[in-house]
Order: sequence, then C-alpha cells, then structure tokens
Amino acid sequence: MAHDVQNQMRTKTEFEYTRRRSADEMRGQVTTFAIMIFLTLIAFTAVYADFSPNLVVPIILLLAVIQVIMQLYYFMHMSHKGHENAKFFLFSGAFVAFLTVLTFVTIIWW
Amino acid sequence: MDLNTKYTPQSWPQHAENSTLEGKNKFVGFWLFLGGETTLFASLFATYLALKNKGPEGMEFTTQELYQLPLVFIMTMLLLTSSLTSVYAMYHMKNYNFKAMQAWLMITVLLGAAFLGFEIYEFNHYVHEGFNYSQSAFSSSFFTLVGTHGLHVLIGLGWFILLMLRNSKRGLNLYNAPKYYIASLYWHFIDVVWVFIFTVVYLMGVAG
Amino acid sequence: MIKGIKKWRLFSLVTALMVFLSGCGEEHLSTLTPAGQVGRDQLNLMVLSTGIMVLVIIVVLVVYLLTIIKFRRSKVGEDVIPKQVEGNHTLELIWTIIPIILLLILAVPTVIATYNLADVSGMDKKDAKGNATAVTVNVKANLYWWEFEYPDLGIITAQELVVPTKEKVYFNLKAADVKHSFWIPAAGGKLDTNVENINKFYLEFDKPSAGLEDGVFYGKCAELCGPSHALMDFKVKSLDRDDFDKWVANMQASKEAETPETDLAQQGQELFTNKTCIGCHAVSGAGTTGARGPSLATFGDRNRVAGFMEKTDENVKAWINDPEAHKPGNTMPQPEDINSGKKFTDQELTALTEYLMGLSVEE
Amino acid sequence: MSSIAQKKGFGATLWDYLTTVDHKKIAILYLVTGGFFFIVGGIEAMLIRIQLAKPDNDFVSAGLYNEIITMHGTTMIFLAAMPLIFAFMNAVVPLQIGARDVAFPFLNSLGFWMFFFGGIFLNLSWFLGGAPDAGWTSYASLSLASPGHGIDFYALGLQISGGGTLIAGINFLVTIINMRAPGMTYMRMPLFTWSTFVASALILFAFPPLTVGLFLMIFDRMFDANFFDHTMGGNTVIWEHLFWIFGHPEVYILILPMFGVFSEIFATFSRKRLFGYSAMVFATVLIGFLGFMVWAHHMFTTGLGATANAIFAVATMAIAVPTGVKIFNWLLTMWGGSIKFTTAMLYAVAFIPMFVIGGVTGVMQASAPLDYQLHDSYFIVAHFHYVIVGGTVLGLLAGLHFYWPLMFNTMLDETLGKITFWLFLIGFNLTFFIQHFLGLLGMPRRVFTYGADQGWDLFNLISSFGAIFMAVAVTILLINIVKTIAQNKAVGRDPWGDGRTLEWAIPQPVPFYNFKQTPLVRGLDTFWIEKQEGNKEGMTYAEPVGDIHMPHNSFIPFVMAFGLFVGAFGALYNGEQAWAVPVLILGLLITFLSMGTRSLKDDLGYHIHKEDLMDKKGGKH
Ligand code: HEA
Ligand code: HEA
Ligand code: HEC
Ligand code: CUA
Ligand SMILES: [Cu+2]
Repeated sequence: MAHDVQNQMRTKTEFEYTRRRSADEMRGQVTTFAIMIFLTLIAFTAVYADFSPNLVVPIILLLAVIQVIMQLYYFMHMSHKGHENAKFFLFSGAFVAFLTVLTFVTIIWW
Repeated sequence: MDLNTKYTPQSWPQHAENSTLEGKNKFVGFWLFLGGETTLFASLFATYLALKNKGPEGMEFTTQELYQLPLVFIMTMLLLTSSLTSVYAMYHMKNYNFKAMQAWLMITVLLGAAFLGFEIYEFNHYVHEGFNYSQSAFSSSFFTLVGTHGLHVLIGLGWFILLMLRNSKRGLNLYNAPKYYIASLYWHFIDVVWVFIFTVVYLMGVAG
Repeated sequence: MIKGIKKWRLFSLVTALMVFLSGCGEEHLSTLTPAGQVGRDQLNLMVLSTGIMVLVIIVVLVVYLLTIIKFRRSKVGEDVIPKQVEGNHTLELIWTIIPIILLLILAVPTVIATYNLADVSGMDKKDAKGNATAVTVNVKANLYWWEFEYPDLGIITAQELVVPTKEKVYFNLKAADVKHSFWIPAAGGKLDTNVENINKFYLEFDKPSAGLEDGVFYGKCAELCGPSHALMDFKVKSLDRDDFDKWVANMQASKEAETPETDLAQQGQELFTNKTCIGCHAVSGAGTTGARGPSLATFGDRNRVAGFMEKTDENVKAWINDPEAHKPGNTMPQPEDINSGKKFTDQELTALTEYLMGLSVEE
Repeated sequence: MSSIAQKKGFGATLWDYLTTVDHKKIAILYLVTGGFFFIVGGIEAMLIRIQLAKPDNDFVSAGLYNEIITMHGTTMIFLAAMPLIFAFMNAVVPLQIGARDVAFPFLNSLGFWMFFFGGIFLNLSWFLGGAPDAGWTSYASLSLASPGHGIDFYALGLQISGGGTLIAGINFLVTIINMRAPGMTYMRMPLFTWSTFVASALILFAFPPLTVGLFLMIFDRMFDANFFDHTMGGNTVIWEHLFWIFGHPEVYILILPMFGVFSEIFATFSRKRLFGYSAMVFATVLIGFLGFMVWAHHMFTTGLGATANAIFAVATMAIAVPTGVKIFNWLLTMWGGSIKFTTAMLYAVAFIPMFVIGGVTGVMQASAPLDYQLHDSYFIVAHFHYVIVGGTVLGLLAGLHFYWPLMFNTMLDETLGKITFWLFLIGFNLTFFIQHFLGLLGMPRRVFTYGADQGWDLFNLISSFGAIFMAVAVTILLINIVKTIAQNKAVGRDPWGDGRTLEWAIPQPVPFYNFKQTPLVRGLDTFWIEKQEGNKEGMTYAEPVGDIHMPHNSFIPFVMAFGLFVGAFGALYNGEQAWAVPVLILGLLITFLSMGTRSLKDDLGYHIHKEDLMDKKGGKH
C-alpha cells in the first residue's frame, strides 16, 4: 500500500499563491453562505406569506435544490478536480433517490 | 507515511486530505458512502411523504397544526452556520494551522449541539402533546426521518469530538488530515439533508 | 415475406405445443384452457411471447451449436493461436436492433392489454331504473376463506363464487387480515387483495361450469398468507344468465330460521344455534358482509368442505370436530372452545352434518 | 505475518484467520462460510422437494414448510450466493488489477465478520422458537402478523449481514477506482473487475433501501411503530416497494459478477480475446442502470394501476437488449477460437442456453397482463431458478474450478468435476424445466401441499427426482474438494496455460503482499500480451523493488461484529425479557468501544523491507 507522496517543499511564490487562492475561495464561501441564508429566508417568508401551495411548493423545492447544489459545489468542493467519481456516484444516488420519491408520491395513493 | 514528519505551512501538501493513498481511499470511499446515504434518506423521505398526515381514524394531528416554523428557522440557521464554520476549519487545515482548525471545529460542535438540543426539545414537546412514536403512521415516519437525521448529527458531533481529542496532542499530520476532511464532508452532508427536511417536512407541511 | 411465413409456422408450432400441454392440465384449473375472454387475451400473449422466445432460443442455439462443434480444440489443433478479433460493429448493431424489434412486437400488445384489462368503467354503469347493469362482486379474503358479496343484489355467499356467463363480471377485492391474492387460473390472471385498498378488475366466463369435471372452476389464493395458504381454495360456478337470476332470487328469499324437514336436521339446527355456530356463520343468503366465518347458506350446494376437502359427511364431521388439524392456523374455534371443553359426540356431529348438508338454495 | 509454506499449529492458524486482513484469506473465509450456507440452503431445498414429491404429503407440516422455503430463499441469496461471489471478488480482483490489497483491508475483514454473524444469527432462529415464515420477501401484512420471533431474526440478521455487504461493496468500488496498477485504465480492466465494479455500485445504492425497509419492519414489530399497520394509517405497499427497489438490483448483483467470470473463462479457454470488449462493458453498465428502473415488475398484481404497469413492463423488457448483446458477444468470442472443454469451460458453455431460457421467461413475465397469470405461480419459480441456478450457481461452480488453482495452488480433479457437471446439469433441467408447466397448469408457489385431483402429481414427482441429481452432484463436488486438499499437489503459475489477465502472472503460491513490484499494464489481457512477446516473467514492472507497506492483522473487526450479534439478541427480546435492554446496550458497547479502540490507536501498518524482499524467501515476518 501507500505509495507515499514525497513531501515537496513548495516554492515561496507557489506557496503565497495558493494561500491567496484559498483566502479568495474562503471569501467566496462566505458569500455562498450569505446567499444560502438569503434563500432560506425567502423560503420561510414564502410559506408565511400564505400564497397558494401550488405556487409555494415548487418555489421552495427549487430553492432547496439550489441551496444543496451550493453546498455540494462550494462547501464540499465538488467543482474541484479529483471529484469525478464523487460526482458520478452522488448523482447516481440522487437519481435512484428521485425515482424512489417519485413512485412513493405517485403510486402509493391509498 | 511517517507520523513524525514535521511540517511547516509551506511544506504541508496542498491537498493534505488525499495526498496519501490511504487518504485518497478514504476520500473516494466516503463520497461513495454519501451516495449510498442519499438513497437511504430518499427511502425515508419517500416513506414520510407516503404516510404524511395518515393515521388511525379520527387522528387529531396534521402537519399544519403541529409544526412550529420559528423553531425550525432557528435550527436551520444554527446548522447552516455550523456548515460555514466547518468550512473555516478546513480552510485552516489547508493552511496547516492546527489551533485555528480545532477552534473552528469547536464552534461547529457547539452549534451542532445547540441544534440537537432544539431538536430534542421539539420532539419532547410533540410527545407531550400526545404525538408520540406509536401514535400513527405519520408520527412513526416523522420521528424516523427527522430522528435519523438527528442521529447523524449526533454521530457527526461524536466524530468531531473524538478527532479533536485524540489529535489534540498529536497535531496535524497526513494520517489524520483526511479524517478531519471527511468528517467535515459528513457534516456538510448532514446540512444538505436538513435543507430537504426543512423544506419538504416543515415548510411543505405548513404550506399544505 | 418468407420470413413471415416461417414465423407463422413457428406460431402454429407453439400453438400446437400449448394444445398438447393443455391436454395434461385440468380444464377447470389450467391457464391453457381459458374459460373466457380475459384468460384468452392472456393466453394469446402467452402464445405470442412464447413464439418470440422460441425464435430467440433457436437462433442462439444454432450459433451456439455451430460454434462448439466447429471450434473445439481437438479439431482446430492443439497449438493454434486464433486471431484475436476485437469486435464487429455490423454484427453488434444487428443483435442490438433485432431484439429491439422483437420486443416492440411484444410490447405493443402488452400495453394495449394492460389498459384493456384495467378498464372497470362498466362497473358503475346504471340502467334507466338506476340498477347496475353488470354484476359486481365484493371479494373479501380472510384467513383462509373467501367471502363474496353482491352489493347490488343484497346477497352474500362464501367459498363458492357464482357468476353469470357471457358478460363481464366485476370484482372489488379486499383482504380482511393479511394480504391474499385472488386467482381463477382458467378465467384469467390474478389480482392481489390488499389490506388497505380495494383493487378492481373484471373476468369473463363463456360457458356454464356444469360441463366441467367437478362442475366448477378452481380458484386459488396466490399470495403466501400463512400456514394454510395452500388450502385457501375456492370454487367458481358459472351459470347462464337465467339460471343465475334464479339463483339470485333464491338467495334473496332464503331466510335465517327456516325449519329443516327431518328431525335429525332440526336437532342439528338447535345445536348450531346453541353452540354459538350461528354467531359466526350466517345461514341466509341475504345479507351483507361482516361475519366472522363463511356463510353456510349454500353449504349444501357446495362442492367442497372448507374450500378444499371432498364433500362427504365424514369430512364435514371431521372438520367440525378438529378444524385445526385440517387447516392449520384457521380461525374457526376448536370444538373444545365452544362445547364446554369437549369434542362433539358422534350423534351431535351427525345432526349438525345433516342440518348443514340441507342448507341449499338450489332446487 | 503469514506464509503459506510455513506449518503452523491449529490454534495459530485459527487466530490468523480470525484476525486476517489479507484479501486472499478473507476470500477463503467467504468461500468456506458461503459454501457451508449453500449446503444448508440446498438441504432445505431437498426438504421442499421431498414434501412436494407427492400430493397430500405430510413429510413436514404447513408451518414448518413456510419456514423452510423462507430460509431456503434467504439463505441461498444472502448467505450463499452473495458471499460466494465475494469470495471470488476478494480472491481475484486485487490481483487482476495489480493491487497489493483492497482499499480498506480492515473494513474488508469487518464486512466478512458482519456477514458471518448476521448469517449465524438468522440461522439460530431454527433453535430459538422458529424460523421466519413469511417468504424471503417477507411481505408486511403477513410478517407483521407472524407470531414468534422468526421475522425478528430475519430483519435483524439481514440488517447485520447487509451492513457487511454494503461495506464490501464500497470497498471494492474504492479498490477499483484507486488501486489499479499503472497502465490499467478503465478500458483495460478485465470483465470480472468491471462487473465487480458495477455490482458493487448496485450494492451501494440498493442496500440502503433494504436497510430502511428492515428498520421500519423492526420498529413496527419491536418498538410499536405503525409504518405498515393500515389501521393506524400505515401502508404495506411501502414495504413491497422498498423490498423490490432493493430486490431487483439484487438479482443483478447476483448475476453480473458471474457474467464477468464467464467472460474470463470464455476468453481463456477459447484462446481468444473477448469479442466486443467495449460493448460488453457498456452492456454491463447499462444493465446495472436499467436494473433500478424496473422493480415494480414484481408488483404487477399489487394493483398499481395500468399506467405504472405499462411503464414498468416496457422498461423491464429493455433489459433483454444489453443482455442479448452479452450473449452474442460470448458466442462470437468462442467463434473462431480454439475451445478447450475443461470443467470450468463446460459450466460456462452450459450457462448460455440455460440463462437464455431463464432470461426469456423473464421477458414473458415482463408482459404485465401475462404476468397476471404467471405471478406467484411455479412459472416464476422456474424462471428464477433458471437464471439463478443456470446463471449464478453455474457461474460459481465454473469460478470454483477456474480460480481454485489461483486460490490454493492445486487443481480440482477434472474427471470428478465433469461428473459433477453432467449430473448437476441434468438434475437442474429435470427439476426446473417442468415447473414452467406446473405454473401454467395453475399451481401457485409457496404451497406446502397440493391435492391429488389437480393434475400436478407427475410433474412434481419428476421435479423432485431431478433434485436428487443435484444433491448427488454437490456431494461429488465435496468429495472432489476433500480429495484435492488431501493430495495437495502444487500446480504453479498459469496452470491453465492460457491465462490472459494479470492474476495468472503472479507467482504461486501468491505472496502475502501480492506483487513484489507493481506491474505495468500494457493493454487489455496484459499477461497474454507479455506471453506473446516472450516475456518469461509474465510482467513488466512499473517500479523498482522497494519497501512494501502492509496493514497489521486485527481482531477488532471480529469483536465489532460480535457486539452487533450480541446487541441483536437484546433488540429481539426487548419488552419480553428483563435482560433484553442491558444486553442490547452491552452489545452496542462492545461494538463502539472496539471501534473507539481502533480509531484512538494509530495503526499505520508495517513495512516489508526491500532487503527481505530480495532474498528468496520473500520477506517472512
Ligand atoms: C440472477 C437472478 C435473476 C436474473 C438475472 C433475472 C433476470 C430477469 N428477470 Fe427475474 N427474477 C429473479 C431473478 C432474476 N431475474 C427472481 C429471484 C425472481 C422472483 C423473486 C420472488 O418473487 O421471489 C424474479 C422474478 C421476475 C419477475 C416477477 C415475476 C412475478 O413475480 O410476477 C419478472 C417480471 O418481469 C422478471 C423478469 C426478468 C427479466 C426481464 C430479466 C432479464 O434480465 C433477462 C434478460 C435476458 C434475456 C432476455 C436472455 C438473453 C437475451 C437474448 C438472447 C436477446 C434476445 C432476447 C429477446 C428479444 C427476448 N423476473
Ligand atoms: C441462490 C438462490 C437459490 C438457489 C441456488 C436455489 C436452489 C434450489 N432451489 Fe430454490 N429458491 C430460491 C433461491 C434459490 N434456490 C428462492 C429465493 C426461493 C423463493 C423462496 C420464497 O418463496 O420465499 C426459492 C424457492 C424454491 C422452491 C419453491 C418453494 C415454494 O414456492 O413452495 C423450490 C421448489 O422446488 C426450490 C427448489 C430448489 C432446488 C431443488 C435447488 C437446488 O438447485 C439446490 C441444489 C443444492 C443442493 C442439493 C445442495 C445439497 C447438498 C447436499 C445434500 C450434499 C449432502 C451434504 C453433505 C454431504 C454434508 N426453491
Ligand atoms: C369464531 C367463529 C366461528 C365459530 C364459532 C364457528 N365457526 Fe365454523 N368456520 C369459521 C371460519 C373462520 C371458517 C372458515 C375456516 C377456513 O376455511 O379457514 C369456518 C368454516 C366452517 C365450515 C366449512 C365451511 C365451508 O364453506 O366449507 C363449516 C361446515 C363450519 N365452519 C361449521 C361450524 C359449526 C358446525 C360450528 C359450531 C359448532 C362452527 N362452524 C362454529 C368460524 C367459526
Ligand atoms: Cu390466502 Cu394465500
Ligand atoms: Cu426483478
């Protein structure tokens, strides 16, 4: 096992560069967070506002999906490279999940 | 891999979470596990949706009467924030700043514990109102879905605490960095599930 | 064109095979000797699909046999290194497309039949006077007996379903305790009786069942439902419309407390009342659902005891005196439980049997 | 650590196996345990056939019969077929992709022990008040009504062993994703590895719904929940869905790896490269994918409605296409080859017509209106034994003969093997072909007896008669195995002479660290390529000899699984025995404490040093 990585010292510039990159990324993540909070607020107000469920339900579901995608891509770094397998299996799982939920809300009606 | 290797922020690999084969394996394996968890929660969600508001003849509880959105809102905020704090922790792990990482994790744990506290309060409240586990198919499916999520939170907390304790003396190395990383993935996944819970269970429950 | 002819030959082959096989089975029980349109539709699908499948098997077998005969090492030579072929797109395309075509040939009638057989709109049709035009039967499956209620006619029977011929008979299926499945192999495919909902479908019967070996079609429970699942049989009597109407009228006229003719039977009736049998078993054909045991109003006309035992006096007695031994797990009490801890005496049994055998609505 | 040549006392060997994390030894554990359960399930099958040999038989009682069929189905599928498949996956996949071990050796061992204890737990039901009796599908209304603890044993036992299966599945996925030797691209992976990969993915997505279903069942039966109790608003159809969302992919979990084994065997004994390799890979993936969209074909008669039935009918039929692609590719692999009929090849060759028969009856059942007639009749029994016995079991037997030399460095007797083959094949067809007609003649399945007046006597007798052949065949196989072990004649590397893939290139007996140097894979059928180019060593290496990192053996997996086993008794007797809750807690405590021990301790494994590898003995520890 363990083809151990040789620990390479990064050059100064490389190091600084990655530092800056992750700091940037961190800022992006804080923005993401703000958006997520915002989306949550919209969802809750939509329900409080007492619109017709036919309107509210699709909206809040959409908001949930957006929020989850943000979690996956920004917090869990699914956009980074090296996540091909992660993506494939997570979306396959989501596909099975979708089918399951779909049948349970359609053909178990009694 | 040698546990005694001492790193500086500069020599610390950029992707410490999967820079060893063990790390890579853990990383991929854990993502796959999350894929499986997706179908697990889907089954629970599906069951809940099929049994929502279903109970014995003349059942008195419906989603509309039961759920209290303010509480759910607070819980949501707590969990969302804890997701961010764990991102902070991972940021510091990347920078080889062990102390800061532990600190942010500590905050994450506190937020998670607060969430769990509210959840326990909520369950307790329902049970007192008579909406207990065996009251109806609806109650069984509600407690099982939300409770399974709660259990995940609990496991996540335990995991973080265990990691923080066992490594407090050892510091960060390539053996435990992947563990921290996947624990935080787990935490995000818990948040993902919660997003669906507050939407599908609570908001859709109240909206109709 | 030539291919088409070949296919027809194949189908006649399959049909011949089916006819031959149907010789092995019993007409009242076999899916290969359909009693009506539903069963026939399903048999047609059977023939069609078997035809396709036999074709597939033949094609595979031909290639297969050629291969393993031609290319054995003993024939090719010990040291030959065959050419390492990678694949062949044309071939691969062929054996992707031909199966798709074959499947389409099967899929189209499948979908059509699926919708046709699910069409129960006729159930709610009413004539000018507001009476239902079709016969509808509410089937309730119990551990391990069947109840048949005719809601529009106000009658109820058990264990033996009676239906008119040459028309669609509709069914509402439900289970009382655990899931069962309602299956009359000769008449057509099954439908489950669930505990939480009512399933609906229809069946058709061409001919009166009187011409059959036992005078009835056999029905089965097709879903594992406990120890006596295998014994949860019922019978179906199909009658001409006229006979059916007569039967219905007799059923409606049958009363709870008709005094039987012989003394012995009267004793039996007394016992039947005193020993609480009457608490679970109705003896009138008029009524509605809800009894804890099968209605015995038509017991004398029935073909079996408890659905599966040959109908002899001995078997009736044996049943009453030890139901558990005959149908493990059934819900009729042992005599000890209703006869102050004792078995019935021979005399009592004879009386009960005489009484029960006399319960009839047919002349 | 271990070494095959070294003679050790029984105690030491036992301890070695209890603590091993070596995939090759875990393979042997799976093989032995799975084989044992196969015999158990087979004996149950024989009891079924004895009972049904004549009408109105009273060899076993009605209740006992239901226990027997339930345990037969459950044992065969969960405790025999799947573990045996895992045995070959463990034995072969790491070697086939040039890995030193699986990705998570510790979890590999844990997975095995969970399966082991789950299986034992399930079978203890026979001695503790009765086995489950609601069929292997355990439909909710009946299983909730079932008295005694049978169903509880079923739910808890499958939960534990199912956990083990899930772990094993993830393990193989990661192994195949991360541990392939340099040059082993996805499109150079042997078909057995590919099918392991797809089957493991099916496990990953199919087992969680089963887990949920079983939990709901456990909660309903043991903790007063109401998921399936319709008087409380529950719904039994939920169980049916959850079970079949798992259940249908499960049947592909059973067959796909065997497709892989057959692919290897066809290529090897035809001395020919697999025809249409990329189509084969694509078909495998497609079958796995479609496998998740057809489950309701088991529920055509549940009353889901015409639209649902029509959709699922057509979706089900679609699976015939990729499967057909595979069948024809196998035929064309042999076409133009040089076919050598070893026992393994005989099984593989027999598999084709057998599986086609089973497959096409499956397509007939997919025609929903026709299935109204066929469902829950003996036609179904015939269908699934043709695909399972004619596919999976023939595959397991083929794999057993084919991979035996790889696992044990000895060769099963070919003559006895061929006798077994013919007896089994004849018996199998006698037993199950006739059951198609029984079904058409109106015989429902799961009946403990049938009346003499229904015209089923002769066919049932023939069917029972055929089963005897299978029993004799299996007995001869056991004799063969004992004989081979007793003779212990080493055969060395590439015993079939025509090995094509990496596992045959490794020296025999396989060193416990597998590859001294990581091989470099230069194409599909890498060993064949090397041989053709006259490379005596059979491998090109990707790296110089260096230190090899190995994991330590560990007793913890055993203890963790044992804790679950103990805890399950607590859950089972909850509310009935005073000791139940303490035992439940004790069991969980054992599990969690051993888990804690594992995670608190740094276990980094050890290294075999380069110098030790260089000397002939190959680094004994
Ligand atoms: C290894 C296990 C295995 C496999 C591989 C299969 C494969 C298939 N099965 Fe089977 N099945 C079971 C195990 C398996 N099954 C079990 C255990 C049950 C019963 C469970 C229970 O109730 O207890 C069951 C039950 C079952 C049912 C439910 C019946 C019922 O209860 O009413 C159905 C219905 O559609 C079905 C269909 C199919 C189909 C379409 C395939 C297809 O994958 C088959 C595809 C293969 C071919 C078709 C042959 C090769 C193809 C060609 C040569 C190409 C040309 C062919 C055509 C054009 C047709 N199966
Ligand atoms: C992997 C799966 C698998 C396998 C391999 C088998 C193998 C066999 N099965 Fe079956 N079977 C199922 C899975 C399987 N089965 C399932 C899922 C069901 C449905 C259950 C349900 O309805 O819930 C079922 C149901 C089932 C039934 C229907 C029962 C009913 O509905 O009432 C029947 C009846 O004939 C049957 C028969 C057989 C036979 C004869 C074999 C034979 O092939 C077995 C051959 C093996 C042996 C004979 C080994 C015995 C060895 C010896 C005897 C050697 C002597 C021992 C020593 C020397 C120690 N099985
Ligand atoms: C608790 C209710 C109950 C009582 C009391 C009861 N039975 Fe029954 N009986 C049943 C049930 C339920 C069945 C159907 C059993 C089965 O087939 O599984 C049955 C079946 C029968 C049958 C066979 C019916 C048929 O259609 O073939 C006869 C005859 C019968 N009972 C007679 C009696 C007599 C006589 C008594 C009194 C001495 C009696 N029963 C008391 C519940 C009862
Ligand atoms: Cu009722 Cu089987
Ligand atoms: Cu299936």
